Amino acid sequence: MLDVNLCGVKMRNPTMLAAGVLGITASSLNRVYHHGAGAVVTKSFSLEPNMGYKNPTIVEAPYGLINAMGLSNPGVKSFKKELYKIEDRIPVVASIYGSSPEEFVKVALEVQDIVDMIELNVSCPHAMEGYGATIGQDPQLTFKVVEAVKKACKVPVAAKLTPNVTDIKEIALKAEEAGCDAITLINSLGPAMKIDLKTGKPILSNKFGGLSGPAIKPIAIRCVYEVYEVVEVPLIGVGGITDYKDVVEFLYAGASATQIGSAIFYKGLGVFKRICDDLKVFMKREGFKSINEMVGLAHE
Amino acid sequence: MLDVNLCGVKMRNPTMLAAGVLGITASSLNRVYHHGAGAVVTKSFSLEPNMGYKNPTIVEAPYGLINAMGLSNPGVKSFKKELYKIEDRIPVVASIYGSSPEEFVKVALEVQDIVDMIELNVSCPHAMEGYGATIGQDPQLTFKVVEAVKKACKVPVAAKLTPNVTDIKEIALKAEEAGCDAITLINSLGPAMKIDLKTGKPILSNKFGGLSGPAIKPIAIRCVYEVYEVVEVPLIGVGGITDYKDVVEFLYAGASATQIGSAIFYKGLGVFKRICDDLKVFMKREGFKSINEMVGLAHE
Amino acid sequence: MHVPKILEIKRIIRESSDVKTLICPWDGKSPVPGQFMMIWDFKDEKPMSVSLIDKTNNEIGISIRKVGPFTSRIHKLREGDKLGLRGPYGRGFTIEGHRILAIGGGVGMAPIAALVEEARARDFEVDVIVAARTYDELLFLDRLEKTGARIFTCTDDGSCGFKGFAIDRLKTLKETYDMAMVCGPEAMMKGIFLELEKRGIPGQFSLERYIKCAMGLCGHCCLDNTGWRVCVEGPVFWSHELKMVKEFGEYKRDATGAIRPLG
Amino acid sequence: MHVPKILEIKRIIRESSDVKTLICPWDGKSPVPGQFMMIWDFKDEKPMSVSLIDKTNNEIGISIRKVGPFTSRIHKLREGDKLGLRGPYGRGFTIEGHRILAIGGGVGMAPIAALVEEARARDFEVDVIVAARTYDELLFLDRLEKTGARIFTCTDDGSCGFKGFAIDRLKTLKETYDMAMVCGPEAMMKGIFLELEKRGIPGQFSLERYIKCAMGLCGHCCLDNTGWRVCVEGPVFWSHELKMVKEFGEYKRDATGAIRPLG
Repeated sequence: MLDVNLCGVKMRNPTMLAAGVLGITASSLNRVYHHGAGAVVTKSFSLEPNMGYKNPTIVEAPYGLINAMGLSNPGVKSFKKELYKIEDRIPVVASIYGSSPEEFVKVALEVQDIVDMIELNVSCPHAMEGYGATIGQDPQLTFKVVEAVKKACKVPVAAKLTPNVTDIKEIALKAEEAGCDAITLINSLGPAMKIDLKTGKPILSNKFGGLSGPAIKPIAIRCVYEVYEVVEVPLIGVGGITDYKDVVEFLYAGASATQIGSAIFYKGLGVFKRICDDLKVFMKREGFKSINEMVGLAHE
Repeated sequence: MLDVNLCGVKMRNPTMLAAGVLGITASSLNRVYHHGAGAVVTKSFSLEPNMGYKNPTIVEAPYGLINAMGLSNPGVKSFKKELYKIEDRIPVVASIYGSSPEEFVKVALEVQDIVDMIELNVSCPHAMEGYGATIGQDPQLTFKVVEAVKKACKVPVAAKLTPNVTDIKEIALKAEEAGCDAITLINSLGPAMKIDLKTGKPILSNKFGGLSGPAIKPIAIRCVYEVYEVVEVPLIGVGGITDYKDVVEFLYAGASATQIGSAIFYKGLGVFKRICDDLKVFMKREGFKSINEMVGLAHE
Repeated sequence: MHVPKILEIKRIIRESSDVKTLICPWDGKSPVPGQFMMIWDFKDEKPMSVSLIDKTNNEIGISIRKVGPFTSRIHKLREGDKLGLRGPYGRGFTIEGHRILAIGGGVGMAPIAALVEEARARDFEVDVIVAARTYDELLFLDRLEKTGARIFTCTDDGSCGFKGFAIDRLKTLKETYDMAMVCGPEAMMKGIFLELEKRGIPGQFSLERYIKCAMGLCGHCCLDNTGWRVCVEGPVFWSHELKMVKEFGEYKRDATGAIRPLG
Repeated sequence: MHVPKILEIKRIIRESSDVKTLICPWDGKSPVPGQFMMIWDFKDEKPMSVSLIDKTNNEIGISIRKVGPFTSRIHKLREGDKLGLRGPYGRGFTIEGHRILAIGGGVGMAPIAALVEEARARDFEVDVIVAARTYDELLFLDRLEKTGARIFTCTDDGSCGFKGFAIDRLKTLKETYDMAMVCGPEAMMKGIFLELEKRGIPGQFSLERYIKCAMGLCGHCCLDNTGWRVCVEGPVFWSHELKMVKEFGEYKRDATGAIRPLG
């Protein structure tokens, strides 16, 4: 009843672990799957190792979290070893990043045989200049990255977009035109900032970070709704999901699957199973037989 | 101790009533002043009367409100009568909107003699096509509107900007280049959306609305901080303020004054006086003698 | 959370040729008589006062007169159809004093019916003037009779009870009251306000204004000259407050915020 | 809210040539021995375990050994200087069993000191092995003596008490214990873990890993093969859990997430 087929990737339910959360080791990804996630997305990794930013890298905000981890990862060579240790039955999405189409392609080629899908992080709002949102805020750069990876790879490719643009539809259309198989909406919002009152200092070492959690859900829902009206490819909804109602809202807005991150902080790892259990009850009560029936219902 | 001189407009404290809230009648504006606001901003008005959108025009979100009032106002001719009824001693900022530089100028000329400042609404995220954020998301249009009003008017002019752009610094710089005397940051975030689960319908009649309230404060703080580093004109900070700590955070980020809207829902009209009382205690404790000393402290 | 709750209409009562009461389940905060709910029919959303508060069965009733496109759509709904409700909003009636006079004109009887039931349940002595244009339009007489309140009907055409307006009926009542509670057309309420002032009886009056947010923010329902918000400080105002409300009985504002004299 | 609280350092205690304890006021949630705090010096933020929990005076103490740039900066701070603290985080020690053996090596004595004080205050019978390289580096002996716990010091160079490692001292103790609680270098803990297993004594061990968020999200501190987060499921793990932690005593991960064998 809850199963989803996303670009040929079969998931037992529509709740995926979002990129950047508990995704740096195979053990952790296996564990999240065993807590109920339908699929897991790795932490974004790149060609070379990256230490990320100094702490503080996270601070809480009203109904949200502001983080600037800084894309820390051991580099693709090292990360491949982790990927091999993920259990076979788990649908794995590799989140990758780089500063040029070539870099993206190199990383993608390294791992495409051992993952089910690739998600392009062209949207991290606290990335170094030239990475993350710097790409995804530019339709042409987005196009080039997606096109290059699509040409080079045989696995499905999702583009994860940033909401921090004047018109997300424009970027989504470019990503689709470049051939992406799915679009993930949205990366964290902002950037956002928290200043300490006693010292007058921005708390995060990077000053700015991405806002996630329930605070951003109304923005994420709008992005999914808006993009659903202009593209054909399936959408993966993410941003502020903490319960089954949020998942339903994303499905209605037009998402074919969803991702969950910050809710692990708010609700614990049981959040995946809880959402799926509640979702089943909801679907029975409302007479839905499959997730698919619910996708895009908010559109006339 | 709390007094502020904003482009020559003298305010008894740095808490202004934000545009769009309790600003449609003189009685209401007078009342808000008597509840402690340092200055009041009117509801945005235009050349012709506007009914606004059908209800629902507001819905609550986690730690925020999503609204799409639709810029309802009785038109400048009728609104002038209200402006005359505002008590003399109250610093009044007229928020105005239009779809062209000429329209902005016409409205501004009608009222400039009876207000202390004009705030240009080029940022409403739920305005009709051609109005509000449609202007403020385009640096050139923003420039033209600000320039036209500045050339025509003798009162100080603030441009209120939308955070819903790829780079708010770019827009702020254009507004400054066009001669604005101050910049108000930020209008509501998004647009945002809430879908009802029982019916699958977007709740707001306009589907999309602007997100305000504590949820957006981390974004507003970042916008003020970022823009403070590139412009010279004073900034007015707005977005999610509900207590004195929020005001201090905005001042540290670089705002010379602040505006308060949604907090009237969360805390009641007493919020202005409460913030000012607490702010005074904070300033004494931390050794500040004037608001001005606190402005921009978060910058190295 | 101020989000409409989607509910199924449990029962519909036809009260008169143009007034229906919709009964909905309600497990939210229980309204006080005089408070209002925002009713969303998925096309528009309007404030409606609560005419029935059944705490035993967790039900509330909303009585709606067919006057325009919104209310016509509501009148077409059937039992089992869905509606969105949020609220309750505003300040309702404060039931105080030993002898209470309640006055309702037309569909203004809606909050008055809820009020009389609550006041009688709490054993207040209540007289009610039920006013309407004609006999068929007198509302809630059955429910009122059950409460044991003393009922004075009056109709413009004399088809039931006293012939004339509520104000005329009031003038013939020589009893003294500690408190009057009134809802009806504003012109009627203004007259009653003046008469009550003359007789030194404090009154509470339920006002109607154009309401968008109902959350005290948009400012559309603010009253001159006090700036009070009908959706927060009202909709029920006391006589001593109304003395400061210059627009009472004079004008209200339309959807744009422009002033419209009362018709 | 998980936001650093900015506090003034009330007192600084020099515990040894390279360890200082900073005492700060703390009116937040009281830590359990074994839990840690995130310490922000306005340049960087690191996890540090709590060495003193004074619920009477609302104070906590953090003991820090000078080992790198961050801890060197901390060592330069003076009383009255500010620090940012958030926490407490993680799962601490569970004080259970009749006779408890506590073992601390080097600055690993920090949580052990807090633990012994709490266990003795609750009248548990406690033996402590205090281990260090040399006499000067034996920590918290005064505090421990005040608790009435039985103290076994041991130093690598024999300058105080038993000459040798904590594991050697443990082997000479023939007493039986219901529970052991251990904190120190991981190689030391691994040896003690094996010895305790042999003797059938359940143990609790405080692990240290690279921690960024401390809120269970970033995943940097996850252990192989269980995926447990040191910041949430740890830092204290029980013997039966550690049997499943393949990396215990073998390797940890650096700031990039890459595997580094234990030195």
